[in-house]
Amino acid sequence: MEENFRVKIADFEGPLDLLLNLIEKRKMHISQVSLAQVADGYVNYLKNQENQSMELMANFIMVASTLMLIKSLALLPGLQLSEEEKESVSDLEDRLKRLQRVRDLSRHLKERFGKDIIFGREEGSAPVIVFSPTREITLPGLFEAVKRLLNNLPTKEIIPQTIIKKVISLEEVISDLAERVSRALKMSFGDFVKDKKDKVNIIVSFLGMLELVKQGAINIEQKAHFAEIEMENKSVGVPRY
Amino acid sequence: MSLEAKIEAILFYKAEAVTVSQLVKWLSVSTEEIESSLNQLGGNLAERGVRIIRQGEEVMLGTASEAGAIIEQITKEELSRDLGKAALETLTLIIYEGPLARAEIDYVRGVNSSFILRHLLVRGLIEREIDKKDARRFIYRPTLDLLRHLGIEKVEDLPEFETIKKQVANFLTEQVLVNIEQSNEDGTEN
Amino acid sequence: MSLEAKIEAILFYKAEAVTVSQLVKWLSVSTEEIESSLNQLGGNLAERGVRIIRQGEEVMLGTASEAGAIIEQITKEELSRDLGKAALETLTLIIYEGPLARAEIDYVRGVNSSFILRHLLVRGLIEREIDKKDARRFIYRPTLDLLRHLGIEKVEDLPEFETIKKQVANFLTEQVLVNIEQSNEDGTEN
Repeated sequence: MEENFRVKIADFEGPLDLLLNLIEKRKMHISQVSLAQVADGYVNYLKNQENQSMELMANFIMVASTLMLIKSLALLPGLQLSEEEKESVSDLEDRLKRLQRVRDLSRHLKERFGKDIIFGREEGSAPVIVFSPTREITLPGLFEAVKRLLNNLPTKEIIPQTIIKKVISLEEVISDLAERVSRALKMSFGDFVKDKKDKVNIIVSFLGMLELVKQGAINIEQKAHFAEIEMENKSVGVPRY
Repeated sequence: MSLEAKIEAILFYKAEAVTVSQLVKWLSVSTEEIESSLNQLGGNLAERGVRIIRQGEEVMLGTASEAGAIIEQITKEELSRDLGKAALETLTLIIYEGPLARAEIDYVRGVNSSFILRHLLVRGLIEREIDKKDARRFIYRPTLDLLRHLGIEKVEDLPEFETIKKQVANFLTEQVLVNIEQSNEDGTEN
Repeated sequence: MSLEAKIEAILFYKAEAVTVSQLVKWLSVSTEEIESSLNQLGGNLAERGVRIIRQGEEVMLGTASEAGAIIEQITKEELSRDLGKAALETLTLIIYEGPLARAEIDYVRGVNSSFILRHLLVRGLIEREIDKKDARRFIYRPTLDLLRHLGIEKVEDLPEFETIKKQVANFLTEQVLVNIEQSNEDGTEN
């Protein structure tokens, strides 16, 4: 997806759909390895979305945080994950596999739906009409029923508070993860993202940093700020992120 | 699939009698073939719950006469049973807001209403007619019998008629917006 | 008249879904007798123009799917053929893994499914009922109308159905805990 930044988020049905597409595009199986590989593509994709609703982005960002875990783990096998983190990693894998299976199976429905329809009897084959009211049908009874009906009218969906809370705590997750990575690497991530308000940008920065580690571009002995590390390295140059 | 089975399917589907020449046309076979398959079908159905009824050129399927008593009993029982919450709500919607098309009723209730509408029709509580604005669909309204039963002359006499009508009407005009969201979610084919 | 023939007559007459317990009541026989007669009837209709369609407790008669093209010629009904990707996936989940609560559908699809579920409910392709295991939420399952549109007489007629059901059953025993957590967190149903 890196090749096409103009693809809109609305073209995908949520984060799992996007991830599955990224993996299938590369003809890979669902695994931690393939997930780590498509993590950058996924986050890049998120970065190029504008004017999206909070709820929509929240779903995507939650998955992004799990992808960061997976990528960190792929690059730093020694990184300790909490039980909850381990679970979110295997959870993501399971959900993708299930979604993939559903998608494969859905072709059976697609092939059949509306093709050889089974018909019930034609309308109008109803029995003879006899006026037969019931004792429920009184003015007060009907008034009660219409009140109930009005109460049950669907309302616009409100974003569940839990999702918002999870997204807000994402920053903590990142800084916590960054701290653990940097302890391992003896460097600081905090200053690097201090002027970045956008959560997606923080994720991008983090993945960028991991990428630099992978490419051996960061001098892990250095205790300075990220910017200085970056300048020290001529081969990689300024991160594209 | 045998010609006999095809004829059976058509006769089952059609609510009214079908002529032999209609069958000839729909199935693109000769009158003789239709006649012989009808004979065969008649023979095969002889012991069953559904039989062929033939009058001159016209054929139809009907229940076996031996089942008459049980069917009468079921009809009576069905008609004496209470409507239940869902049917009562649908009826109320039609009284307050009618005439309404089925799509509108389904939309307000959030579920498919075809069975309930059929039931209300059979009980003579509502009636339907072809929608003048869209000839492909029916609109449903309360019967005069129902209004009389309620002791009112016109729907405007219902409690809080104006207020309630307005609330539902507001909801229905919002329909466009919600439907767009639905089709966005539903409409992406790849 | 045999019990089988009586059932056939009732199903023909009602022209809509009837539950096994309704048949038990109307015919004053045991559930086992109804089930065995339904089986017999199903077997006898296997090669005919009319078939039994069954989903859970509900049965109805319908034309053979092989006759679909013929009936289409003569029907005035508006046929629905279009299913978007979201609708297809949600229906697949509900058929192969259902009945399912919304939280579980959301979990697998990774998005909020309330609009698509509502859309499918209104189209009559799924129905919902209160979850017996958790009265605060609904579970969704396929309707006879969905089977009709797929041209199948029962869900088991779908390819890979048994295999997947088994896989899901095995998987579910492992997943129960996760799902309960999930629904506790996001379980707001509207």
